[in-house]
Amino acid sequence: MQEAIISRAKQLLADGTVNRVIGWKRGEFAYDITPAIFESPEEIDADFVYDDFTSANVSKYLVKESRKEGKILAFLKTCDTYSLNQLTKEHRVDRDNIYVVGIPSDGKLDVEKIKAKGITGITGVERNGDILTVKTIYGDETMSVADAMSNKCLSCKSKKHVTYDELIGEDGEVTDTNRFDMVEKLENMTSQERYDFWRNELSKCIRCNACRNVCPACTCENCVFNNPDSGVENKAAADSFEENMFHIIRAFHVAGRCTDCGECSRVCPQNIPLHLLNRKFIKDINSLYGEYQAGADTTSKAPLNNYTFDDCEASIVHERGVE
Amino acid sequence: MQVNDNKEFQPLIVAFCCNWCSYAGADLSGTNRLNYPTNVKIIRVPCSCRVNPIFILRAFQRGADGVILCGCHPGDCHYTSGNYFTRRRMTLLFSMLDFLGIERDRTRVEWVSAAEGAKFAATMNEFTEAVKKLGPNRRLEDLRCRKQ
Amino acid sequence: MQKIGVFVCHCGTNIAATVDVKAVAEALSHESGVVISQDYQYMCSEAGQNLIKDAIRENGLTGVVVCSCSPRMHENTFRKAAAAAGLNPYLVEIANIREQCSWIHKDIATATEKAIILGRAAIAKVQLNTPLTAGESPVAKRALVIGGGIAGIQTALDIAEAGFEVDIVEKEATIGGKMAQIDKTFPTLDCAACILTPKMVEASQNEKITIHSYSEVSAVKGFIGNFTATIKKKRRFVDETKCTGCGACTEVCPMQKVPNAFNLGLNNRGAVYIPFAQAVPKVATIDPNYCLKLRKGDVNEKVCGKCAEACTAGAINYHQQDEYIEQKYGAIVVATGYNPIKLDKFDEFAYNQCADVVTSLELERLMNAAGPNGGTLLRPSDKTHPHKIVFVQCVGSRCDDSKGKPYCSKICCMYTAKHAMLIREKYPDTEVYVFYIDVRTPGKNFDEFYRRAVEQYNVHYIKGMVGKVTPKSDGKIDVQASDLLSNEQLHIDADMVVLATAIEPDKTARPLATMLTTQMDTNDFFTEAHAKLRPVESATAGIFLSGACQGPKDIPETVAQASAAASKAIGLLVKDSITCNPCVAHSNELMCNGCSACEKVCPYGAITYQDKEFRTPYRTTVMRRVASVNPAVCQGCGACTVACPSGAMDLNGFSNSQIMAEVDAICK
Amino acid sequence: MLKISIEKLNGLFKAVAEKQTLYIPADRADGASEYKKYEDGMTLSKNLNTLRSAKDFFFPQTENLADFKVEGKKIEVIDIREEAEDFVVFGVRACDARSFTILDKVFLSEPVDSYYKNRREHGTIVTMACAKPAETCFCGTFGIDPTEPEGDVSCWSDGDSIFFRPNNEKGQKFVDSVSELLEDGDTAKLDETKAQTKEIMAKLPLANLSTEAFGGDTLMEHFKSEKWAELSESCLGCGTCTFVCPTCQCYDIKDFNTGHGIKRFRCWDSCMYSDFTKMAHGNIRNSQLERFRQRFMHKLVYFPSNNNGEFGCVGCGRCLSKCPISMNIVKVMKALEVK
Repeated sequence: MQEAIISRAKQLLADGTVNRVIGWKRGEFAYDITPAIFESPEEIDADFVYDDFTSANVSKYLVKESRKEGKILAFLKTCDTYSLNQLTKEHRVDRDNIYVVGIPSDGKLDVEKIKAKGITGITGVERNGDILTVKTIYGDETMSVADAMSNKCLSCKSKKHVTYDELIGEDGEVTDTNRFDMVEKLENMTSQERYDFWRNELSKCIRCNACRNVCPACTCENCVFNNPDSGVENKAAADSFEENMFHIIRAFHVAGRCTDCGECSRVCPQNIPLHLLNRKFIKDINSLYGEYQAGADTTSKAPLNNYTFDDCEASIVHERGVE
Repeated sequence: MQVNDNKEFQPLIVAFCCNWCSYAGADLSGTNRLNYPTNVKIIRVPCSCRVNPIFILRAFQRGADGVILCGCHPGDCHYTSGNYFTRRRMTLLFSMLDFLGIERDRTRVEWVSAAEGAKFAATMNEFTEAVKKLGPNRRLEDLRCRKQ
Repeated sequence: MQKIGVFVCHCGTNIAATVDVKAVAEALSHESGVVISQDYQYMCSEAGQNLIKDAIRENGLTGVVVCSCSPRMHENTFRKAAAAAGLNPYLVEIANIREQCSWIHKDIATATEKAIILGRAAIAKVQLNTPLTAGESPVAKRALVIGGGIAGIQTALDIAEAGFEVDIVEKEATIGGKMAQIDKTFPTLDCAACILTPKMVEASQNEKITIHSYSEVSAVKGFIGNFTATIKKKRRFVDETKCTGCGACTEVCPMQKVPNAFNLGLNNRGAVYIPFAQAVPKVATIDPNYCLKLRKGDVNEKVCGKCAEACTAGAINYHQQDEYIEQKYGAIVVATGYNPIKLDKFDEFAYNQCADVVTSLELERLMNAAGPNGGTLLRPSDKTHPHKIVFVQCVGSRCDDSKGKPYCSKICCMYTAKHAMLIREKYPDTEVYVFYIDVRTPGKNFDEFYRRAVEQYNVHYIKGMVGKVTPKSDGKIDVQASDLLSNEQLHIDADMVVLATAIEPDKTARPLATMLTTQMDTNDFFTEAHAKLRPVESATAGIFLSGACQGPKDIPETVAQASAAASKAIGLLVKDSITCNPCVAHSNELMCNGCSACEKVCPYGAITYQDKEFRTPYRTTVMRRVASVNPAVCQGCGACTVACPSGAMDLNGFSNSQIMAEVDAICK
Repeated sequence: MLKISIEKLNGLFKAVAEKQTLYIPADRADGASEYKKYEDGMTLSKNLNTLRSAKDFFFPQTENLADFKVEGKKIEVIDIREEAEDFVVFGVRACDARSFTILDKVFLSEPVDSYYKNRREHGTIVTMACAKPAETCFCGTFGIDPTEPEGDVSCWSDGDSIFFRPNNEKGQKFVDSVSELLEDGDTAKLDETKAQTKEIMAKLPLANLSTEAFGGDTLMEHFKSEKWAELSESCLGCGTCTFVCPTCQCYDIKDFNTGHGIKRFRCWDSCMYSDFTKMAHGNIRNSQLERFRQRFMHKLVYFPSNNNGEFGCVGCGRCLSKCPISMNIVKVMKALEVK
C-alpha cells in the first residue's frame, strides 16, 4: 500500500494537481510517526510512510493548510474523511483547495498496548496475519494483532470513505460495531459507580489539552478554556470540579459534531477513555433524535441546531436506566 | 455553630427563568401570594435558550445544590423556537451529568407559562424538596468555593 | 471605577412588611462599587424617581440598582428616570424583591436575607452593564381583534373610526356573541338585539373592518408593532362571496334534527343554517357533523345535495377546504368573552335530569321573541305555562370547592332581578322566588332596579341556598331550601327552576394566551398589566384586553373597556415606529469560526456571513468567514450564544459575563 | 552494603509509611504506573518508570500560594504557607533524580521559591537503579548513569535483594529509621547486574545521541535554523511534553474568586500554549514555530548557557512516548545537529 500511495503522490505533484502532500513521516523507532507535509518527490522517497502505526488523523491540519496558496494532497483513511466532511460543512476548510485520496486501513496498532504487555526496548514490529512479532533489544516477543490493535480501530464505525477525489484500493461499507458497549455498561451501573468510575478517570487528567488540540471538531479560533474573558478559562484543574467542567463542556461543544474518530483517547497521555463522553452524546442523539453520523454528509442540520415539535422532554433522563 | 448543625439542610437553588413566560409566571405566583421556599433564587434570561450549560455548571461549582431551568411551553416560545433548542441541549446535558454520576434530581427543566403562577410555586416547592432529600451537592462542587 | 447607587423601595408595606428594607440598603452599601444605598417609600413615585435622578447627578453614578417590584412592572420607569438624569438607561438593573421575595415569603429574616442576595446579584450584573442605544422598528398599521362579541365589535369600530384597518376573527358563524342571545338588558330593559344588531351591521359595512367569521387564530409570531398572525378560516362549505343569505338552503335541508346552538339546544335547526336572522355575515354554514352528504366522507357520492340544488347563487361548495391567511398587525386586542360553566358537577340541581331546570341564558332564549317559543314563556318539557318559578343564585360562583369558581360572576344578581321582573310583568299569575346569598347591586341605577323587583313586582327574595332540586312524577319540581332569615326549611313545588350559572372565560382563551405569551390568572382570565393603572393592556407589549376575557363584566363595562382597549391600540398604531430592544446579539469577529451554528438556530434570519481579511502577526493577513448580526432583525433570544462553541456570540444586556456574575453573587 | 530481600520489601514500606507519607510507583489498571501513596498490600511496579515524574511532589501542577479575604470593600492577605510534612518518594529513576539538580537551580537560587524549598527540605528521594532500559531512554546523552542514581538514598536491585546507600544526612536518617530491617549484603551479583545494564545501554537506539552540537555558544546558529518550520509544523500546541517532563518548571499565577475570597494559585504552564508569555501588549511568540523553538532552545541552549553547561533535559524519554504526534527533543536534536 505504501508504494502505491507514494507513487500516486509523486504523480500528483509532478502533474501539478497539487503543490504539496500531507501524510506521515517515519521516526526514530518503528512506531513514532509524525504527520508531515512533503513538497518534493525526494522528501517523499526519503521519509513518507504508511504502515500499521500511521494512525494520526491529518484532517485537522487542513484547516490551516487549505487556506494557503495552492492545492494540497491529503491521504485520508475512512475515519479521517468523516472529519474532513464535518470541517467542510462548518466552513473550516476550503475543500476546493484539497485533493483527497482515500486510502484503506485495516486497523492501526497502538504501541501503548504493546508496552502494556511489559514489552520494552522495541526496535521493530512485524505483522504476519494475526500474529505480531515485536523485535526488542531484549529479544523477540510475539502477541496477537488484535491485542495490539488501537482501541479506535477495534470499534471502527465505517470502512466507507465519505469524501474523496480518488480512491486507492476498494471502498468498504459502514460497519456495525459494538462501539456503544462500554457506554451501555456504564449506563447500567449505579450513579455512585459511574461517579467513582469517572472520578478515577478524570482525576488523572493533567490538562495538557492534547485531546482538544488533536480533535478535528475543536478548531475554534479561540477556545473558551483559553480565553480569560470567557469566565471559564481553565489552564489547570485546581479542583476536581474543573476536571469535570473541562471535559463536560468540551464534549458538549462537539456534541453532534464529533465524528467519533477516537483521536482524543488515542493521544491522552493518561489513557483516559475520553471517547466515551463523546459516544454517550452520540448514543443519546441516535436514540432520542434519530440516527445521526456527524461528517457523513456536508448538508444535514446538526442535532443540536435542530429540533422537532415532539422531541422528548429533559425529564427522560430521570425516567430511564438505573439510579 | 451548634444551632447550625441541628438545622435542616437548606439547599441553594438557582432558577433560570425566561423573561416572557416563566419569569412572568414567577411574578404571578408572587401576585397571588403563592409561597415557595426562599432557597430559590431566580435569574432572568430573555429565553431559556440563552442558558449556556456553562452557567449551570458554574452554579454547581459555586455552591448551588440544584439548578432548574424554566421556559415557555414548547410551541409557545416568545421567539418561536428557543425552547425547542433548550429542550435538546438540556436533555443531552442532563444525560451527560447523569452519565458522570451526578444525581439526576439536581437538575430539571420545567415549562411554566405566564399564567401558571400556581405551577411555578408548586414546581419550586417540589424541586426544593427533591434537592433537600439529596443533601448538599458534593459531586459537582468546587471545594474552594465551599462556605466555611 | 464603578459608582453604583442602590435604591431600595418599601412599596408602602408591600415590600417593607416582610423585608427589612433598611437592613437591605445597609447590607448592600458595603458591596464593592456601591457609593450610595438608600431606601424610600415608593421609588416609582415622582419623589422616588427624583431621589434616583439626584443621586445620579450628585454622585456621578455609573450604574443604578433598584430593589423593587418586578422589572416587568417598573424597569422602564427607572430606565427613563436614569436617562432623564443623563445616565444610559441600560445601566439600570432591577432586583425583584416584591413579586419574587416579599410577596411569597412570610419570615422577615429569611426574606430580608434573600432580598440582600437578589440585590447583590443585580449589583454584580450592573457592574458589567454597558451603555446601549435603542434602534427603531416600524409599526404595522393594522389591528387584530380576536372575538366578535360586543367587546370585539366595539373595539373594532373605535379603531376603524380612528382610520386604521381592523380584522375581527370570530370562531362562530356570526359575530354578536352572547349579547345577541340576550333578550332584554338591565337596568333599562331595552331589547339587546335592537342595540346590538345596528353595531353588527355597522361593523360589517365599515370599509376598514374585515370580519373573519367561523375562523380561528392558529398562530401568532412577532412582537409589538410587528405581529404576524395566521388566521384559519374554517371551511363552512358555502362560498361567502356568493351566498346572499336568502335561507333557501336551510329550508330544503332534510336533516332538521340538529340542536340549535344559538338557542342553546332548546330547539332544532337544519344541518345547513344561518344562526339567526340578523347574523353578520348573513351567510349559511353547513355543519359537517350532521350534513347527510358530508357525513358520508366521500362528497362525490350521490347523496342528498338538496341545498346545492336549492341555491340559485351556486354558493354551496362541498369541496371547500380550510383556508389560512397570514397577516401582519401592529396591535392585537383579545376579546374572547365568556361562557356559562358546565353544570355536570352540580347534581343537586338536577339540571341534567330535568328539562325544566334551565340556566339563565337558556331562560333568555325561552323568553326571546326570536327564541324557540316565539317569546312565550313555556316549560321546555311539556310546553305549559309555568306558575311557580324558582331562581337559584350563585350556582358555581363564590364556590369554595373545586366544583365551581371562587369568584363572583358579577352579572347574575342583576339579570335575575331583570328576569323576575319581566316574568311578573308579563305573567302576573306566576310566582317568582329568588334564593340568594347576597344581592350585589353596585352600579348606576342597579339597586333601584332590584328594589323595584322586590317592592313593585313582589318577587319573593329569600336569603338562603337551595339544597336540593328533585323532579317529581307529577311534573312538578321539589325545591328544598333553607330560609336563613327565618331559619326555616322550605319545600317549594316549582314548575321551573332557573340557575344563575357562573361564567368562565372561553375555552379558547388559554391556548391563545400561550400563543400570545400573555399572562392569565388561575381562573383563565387574562391578567392586565396593572390591576389599577393599566387595566386594558396585557403585560406583553402590543396586546390589549377587551371585555369579559379579563374578568366578569356586564355590557356597559364591557363596552367601556372595549373602547379603552381601542384607544390604547390606536395610541400604538398612530406611531410610525417604536423603539426596539437594544439587547441584541453581536459577534466578536476575532473569535468567530464562521461555522454557521448560530445561523442555524436563529429564528429571525438575523445572521449573515462574510469573508473578511484579518491582520495576523508579522504583517500577514488571512481571510476568514465571520458572522454578523443585523440588530434590527435580531430579537435578542440568545439561542445563537449557546450554539456558538467559541463564545464569539454574546447578547447585550444578558451577556455571558453578566449572567455568570449573577450566578456567582447568588451562590456566594 | 545494607540490603533487604525483595520479599521483605513491603515490610520496609510499611515501617516507613507508619512514620511518614510514602509514595511508591504502583501499577494502574491500564498498565501504566504512577506514584501512589503507600497503603498496605500495595506492590512496587515492575515498569521502568512512572507516567508522571517525581517532580509533582515538589512542584505540584496546582498549588495555592496565598488567600485573600474579601469583606465588603476590605481585602486582607492571608499567608497560607505552613511547614510541609515529611515524606518519602521511593523508586525514583536516575533520570528523574537528576531533574532535581535542574529544578533546584531554578527554584532555590535567589529569589528562593519558598514553596518548593519547603517541600524539598521535607521530602526524601530514594532512587532506584535501572536494570532494563527502554528504547526511548537517552539519559546517557546527558551524562547520567542509570546504574548509579543520585538522590538522598540510592538503591539497587540484584533480583533478590534491594541494596541501600545513603548519600547525605537526610538519606542517612532514612536508612537509620529502617536499619533494623536491613542487613549487610554481598554486592557481587549486583555488580554483575550493573555491568549487564551498562551493556544494554550501549545497544540502545539512542545511545549515540550527543549534545555536542548544543550549548550556550550555539545560540544564534540554532535560533536561525531553517529547520524549525518543518519540525514545528505538525506540533498541536498541546502541553503533553511539558507536563510529563521532569524538568519543565514554567508556571502561571492566577487568582480564583471563590465568592467569599480570592485564592491565588500557581499552575503549570506550557511554552507550547498560545497564551504563554501573553502580556498586556500582546504576545511575543505568536506562532507555533516560535513556541516550539522556545521549548527546545530553552532545554538545549538557553539553560546550559545560564547554568554552566547543564542541559535542561535528563533523557527520561517520556515526551518520546507521550507526544500525540511523536515530535520530540530527539528528533529536534538529530535534525539540528546536521549542518
